[in-house]
Amino acid sequence: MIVIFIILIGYLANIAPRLIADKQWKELLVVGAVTVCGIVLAGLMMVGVEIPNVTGLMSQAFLKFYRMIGIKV
Amino acid sequence: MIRYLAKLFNALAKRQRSPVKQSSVTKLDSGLTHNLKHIMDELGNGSDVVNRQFLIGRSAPVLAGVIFIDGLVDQEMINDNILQPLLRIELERPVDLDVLEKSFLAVGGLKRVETMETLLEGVLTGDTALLIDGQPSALLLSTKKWEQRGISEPDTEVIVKGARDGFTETLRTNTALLRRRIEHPALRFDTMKIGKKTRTEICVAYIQGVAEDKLVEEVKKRLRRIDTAGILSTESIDQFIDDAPFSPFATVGYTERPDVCAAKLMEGRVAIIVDGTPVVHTVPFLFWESFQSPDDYNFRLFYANTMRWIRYLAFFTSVLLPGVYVALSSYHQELIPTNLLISMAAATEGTPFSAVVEALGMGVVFEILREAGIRLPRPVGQAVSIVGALVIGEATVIAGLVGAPVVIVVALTAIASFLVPSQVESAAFLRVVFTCLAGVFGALGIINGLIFVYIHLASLRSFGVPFLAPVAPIVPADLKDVAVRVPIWMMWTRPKSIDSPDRIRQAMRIRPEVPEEGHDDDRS
Amino acid sequence: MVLAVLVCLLAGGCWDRQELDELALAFAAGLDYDMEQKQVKLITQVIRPGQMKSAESGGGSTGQGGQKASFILESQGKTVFEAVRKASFQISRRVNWTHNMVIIFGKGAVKAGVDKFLDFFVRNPEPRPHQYILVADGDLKDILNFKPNLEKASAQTINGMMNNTGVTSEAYPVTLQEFVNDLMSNTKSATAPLIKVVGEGEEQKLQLVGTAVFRKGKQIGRIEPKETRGLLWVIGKVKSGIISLPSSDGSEISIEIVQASSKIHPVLDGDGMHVHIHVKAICNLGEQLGGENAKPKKMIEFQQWAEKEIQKEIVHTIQCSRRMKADIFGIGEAFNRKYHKRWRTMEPKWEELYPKVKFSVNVKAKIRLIGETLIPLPAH
Amino acid sequence: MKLERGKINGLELTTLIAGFLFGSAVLLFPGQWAEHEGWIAILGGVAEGFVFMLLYAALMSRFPGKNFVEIAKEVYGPFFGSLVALAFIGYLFHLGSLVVTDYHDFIKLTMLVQTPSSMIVLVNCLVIIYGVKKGIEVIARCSQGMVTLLCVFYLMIFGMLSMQIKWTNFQPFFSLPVTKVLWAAHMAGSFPFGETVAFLMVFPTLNKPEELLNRSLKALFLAGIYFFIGSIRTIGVLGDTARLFLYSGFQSGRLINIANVFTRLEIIIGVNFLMMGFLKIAVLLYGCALGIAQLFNLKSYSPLVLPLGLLMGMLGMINFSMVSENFEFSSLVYPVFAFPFQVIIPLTTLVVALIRKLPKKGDDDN
Repeated sequence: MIVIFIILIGYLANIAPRLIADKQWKELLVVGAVTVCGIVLAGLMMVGVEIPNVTGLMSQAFLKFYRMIGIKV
Repeated sequence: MIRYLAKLFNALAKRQRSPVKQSSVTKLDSGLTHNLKHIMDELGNGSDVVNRQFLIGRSAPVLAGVIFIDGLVDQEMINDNILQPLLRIELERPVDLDVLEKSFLAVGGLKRVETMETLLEGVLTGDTALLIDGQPSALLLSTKKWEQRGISEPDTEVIVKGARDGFTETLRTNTALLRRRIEHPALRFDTMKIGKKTRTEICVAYIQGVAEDKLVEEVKKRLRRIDTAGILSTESIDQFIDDAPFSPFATVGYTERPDVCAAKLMEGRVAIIVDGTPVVHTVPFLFWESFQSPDDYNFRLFYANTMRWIRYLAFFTSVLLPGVYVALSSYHQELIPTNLLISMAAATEGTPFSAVVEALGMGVVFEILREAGIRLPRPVGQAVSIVGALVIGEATVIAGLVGAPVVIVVALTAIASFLVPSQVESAAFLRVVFTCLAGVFGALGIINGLIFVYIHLASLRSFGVPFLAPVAPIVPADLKDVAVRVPIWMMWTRPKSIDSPDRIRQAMRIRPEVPEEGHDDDRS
Repeated sequence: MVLAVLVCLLAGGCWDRQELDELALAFAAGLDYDMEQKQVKLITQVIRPGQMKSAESGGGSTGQGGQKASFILESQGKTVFEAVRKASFQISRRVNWTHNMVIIFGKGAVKAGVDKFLDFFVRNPEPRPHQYILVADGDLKDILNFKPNLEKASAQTINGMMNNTGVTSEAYPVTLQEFVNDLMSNTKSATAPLIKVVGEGEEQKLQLVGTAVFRKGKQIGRIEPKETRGLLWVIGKVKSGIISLPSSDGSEISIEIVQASSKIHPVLDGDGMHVHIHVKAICNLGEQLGGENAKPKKMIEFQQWAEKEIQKEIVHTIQCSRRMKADIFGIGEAFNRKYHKRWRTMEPKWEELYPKVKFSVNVKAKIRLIGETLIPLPAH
Repeated sequence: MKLERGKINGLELTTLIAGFLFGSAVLLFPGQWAEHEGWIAILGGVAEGFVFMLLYAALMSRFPGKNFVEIAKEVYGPFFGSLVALAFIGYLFHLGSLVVTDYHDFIKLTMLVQTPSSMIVLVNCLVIIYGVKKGIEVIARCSQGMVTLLCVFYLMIFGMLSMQIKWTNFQPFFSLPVTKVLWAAHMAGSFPFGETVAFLMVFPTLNKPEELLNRSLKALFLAGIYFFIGSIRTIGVLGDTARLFLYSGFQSGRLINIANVFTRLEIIIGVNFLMMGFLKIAVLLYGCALGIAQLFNLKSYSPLVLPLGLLMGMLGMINFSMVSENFEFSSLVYPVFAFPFQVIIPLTTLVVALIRKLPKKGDDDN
């Protein structure tokens, strides 16, 4: 986990200056946003925060929905 | 950070290039002594500079002088064909260079020069300069002759059948060797001088109409871009024009054999010959060329193909074997046949190190021994290799420092790596990487590593040609010399991946056939 | 950055690494069940590679230092997995199951039902599906402790015997895969060969003594080697074997089975269930003590005898299976394939229906070769 | 402004689609739901995939040289178009993470039990990211060799197992309830065949657009044959126990045993899976990066690749709390969940385009 964290940080540190140098603000914004998402997620997982299992929850929801409309699964 | 370094270098290069090279032209003076003095100063009164002055003519003798550099010239020729006639002149009217040139000097190559620079250049390449008092020009008489190595069989690319001659350090000899093989006028040698100090002569060889013009231009462009103090070997050129400098794989091919070089020219490639090195580089260079040996075309079909496939096998062995061994022995025991596993377990019983460390360590030991064997003088080198083989191999096993399997694996790897000479470097590098990967992730590491290398190879280009062609992208027409080597009479097109202007190499349907009444002839 | 990654990888790396000299290879697993304590008893046979390889091996299994090439670990647990881990707990290395060859069930296990023991071996990635399943007739420990003469560990011996059953076809080797497949079927009853140690002292030897028959994982009976061959005839698994029978003039002849095949035709009509079993056997004349020359006419006679003999074996086996109400041939599945609709109704009470099935066996034997002699040696 | 300059030829497209279809389906072979009639389900799935492919091809032929994001923007106008495109990209991203999950679960179960998930995901993702950074052209080029290799391996395994196939395992025919088989067929249709919707981002790079349908259908049928043979092999060899195993294909590989010499070869199947998984995730990641880049009119997508890839990997790690959940999802929920993205969105796009008479005459070129 920490490795991913380091990579992302390093990547941001590596790419941001170049984008700024080339005055590509939009790129900087998008890339930065995505990377920061990654960093945050990686950080949370690194310190061991329990992240909800997105797809799992979704499938639960679907199954409930099935039962509501009365499909046996 | 690598990118930053590259940027830095570029900046420096620009700064260097910016001041234009001043080419000051100093005309020759009409006074002989002055000229000679000037020349001697330019050459710093070198001990190898010979400067002889003498009188020409009887009635109105003129002071003349010859300058040449001892060691680069043919003394006898100067004595017999230049000095003798000049000293025997019985003319009444005053002589001048025209007269001498027309009726006295028995020398083939002869050039009239006005400027000091051209004169110096000529003298430095082994010509003899003849100056006459009272004339602002000089004659350059080509009297080049120096000691050079004779043509001998190259050590690196020894073959069983086929030509034995190899390139030498002298550019002219090399071009001559090529001319001898390709007698068509379309064979071109475009020369240029690179290196401010060394002024190395570099020759781009190609066959007009067979090699693509764009390609030739590209090569020349890259060569012109080189701006450095000195070129001492082809290798340094190679590093200047390489496509992927940070790749373990070389994208420029080399050969010491005129026949190989000629064959590549015939396929539409371009050769770069550098004066002073017996190695000729050919571009574009594709990955699969490194598995082709002249013998493939000299031997019978089946044997040749078997050998080629063995070469492929050997390359994979030399890259993967240690990694696979590590992965199997320390991750995937379930994949080893039971009896083999028992043997291996029994052999590694009680060895102190893990398989990874063993493999890597023995690998390093092997590299050390190899290096020593190469560098040391022959007899000592053999001694070293014996010591290495016996002591290191035998003793470590007996002492129980490493398991016997590792030694076997490393030895096998080492031998296998020599089957593909032009990929030795890349193999040596990848081997270590794969061993480490296997040590950390087992088979997963190896597979991912392979995919990675595959992508890398597929993304490489050598002078615009995909490095992995004709396999990725697939060029069916060219597989005829990669998957199997088909009979020569079937290779009727030139490689498509290096798209040469005329694709047809030879007539179709020239398959050897028995004439109908051949048997009757035999009987009668 | 790259460097940092590499360092992390190499520093943190090597999680699953298990060097060869860090693992103890299990070759055989003996499973038994203790009814009153509700405990799984696991006997693991672990090998010593050094001794396995050692050239001078006095008396088969003892290598240098008089150490045996294999030893056994006994462990208990509520489940198999627990017992497995306890086995590793007893020694300096982790027991590795990737090369396990045989799984042998003890008396208790077959009484309690073997299905509850097999899940570990199927679920876990380590054990392979090619392990042979056997049932111990007698003490489990003796079998695993047995000193083989040819191999180094008894597991190898059993494995070899299993691969070698073809010579007589009087035992039906079952791999884990097949066994599980049989257990999963509701009607077919699984079978596994019975093994025991016979003889005393130096004359000790392992022997396959018939086949254990299961229903729903519990052993409900056994059939003898001859009957086992009958079973193999029906399911077409006979590889080779010898049929020896008295010739017309009293002299013994023995016929070698070369290859055999079979077809099962279930028929379901008004008056109940019929099953036609067609068996084809190709034989050679292996031995003939006295008697007349091998004329074609004679051969045809032999063929008929052979057919009778084979038929006898089969019928005998069928009777046994009827007695046990155990569908060892997979007749039920044959019905299912052909009469799927009606089978649904039959399936639940198949156990009762099975004995009512009417079998009709017909055997075609063919004698091709008669060996290298034309006439038998004159017998005096 | 074109973001992708690379061009792929027809053969490369075929192999790329084929590899994409093989993807993770090499292991969890579609149609397992319909136990011993999986092969029927496969055929159904191929039929469904055929229809899908026609739909996508129609969309592409209407907007030559444009990928889905551009099309959506043109059809629905900038705002709604962006929303649709975003949903589409989101689907690709999520799908990619699902494949990563399969990848990681498989490795975790069979090869590396104690290695932390992050490491496994990391090594895979790094390779994939490298590939995608090199561009679609390189990936396509690689796909040729990989798919060829796969087919060779595959026939090898089939040959080795063909002795063990019991044809009785397929009887009784048509014994299962029809609904079940149909559902299985739809499962096969949505995974993997429907997922070719991702190629709406790749198709424009084809150098000869007129070949598109022909080439992609070739790939479809290649994959169909592959899965058909696969189901024959798995069912025939494993019989009833096929229901038992999560990776029944892998399990059937473990049964290879020819004279006790050629045995323990299941690793080959693992290798196939890793290769094909690489291709699949690479295509999906490429689609995402390119899509986002076009959504925001960026100059290049390559700076997005690494963070997106790692994000995908991490999402893959936290998708499910357990493998069984994954199984439940892919067997019960996914076919429904994926339907809108695989069918409805492209279909409505096409319909709306037809209604609005898009593209206007004149801007057909480019």
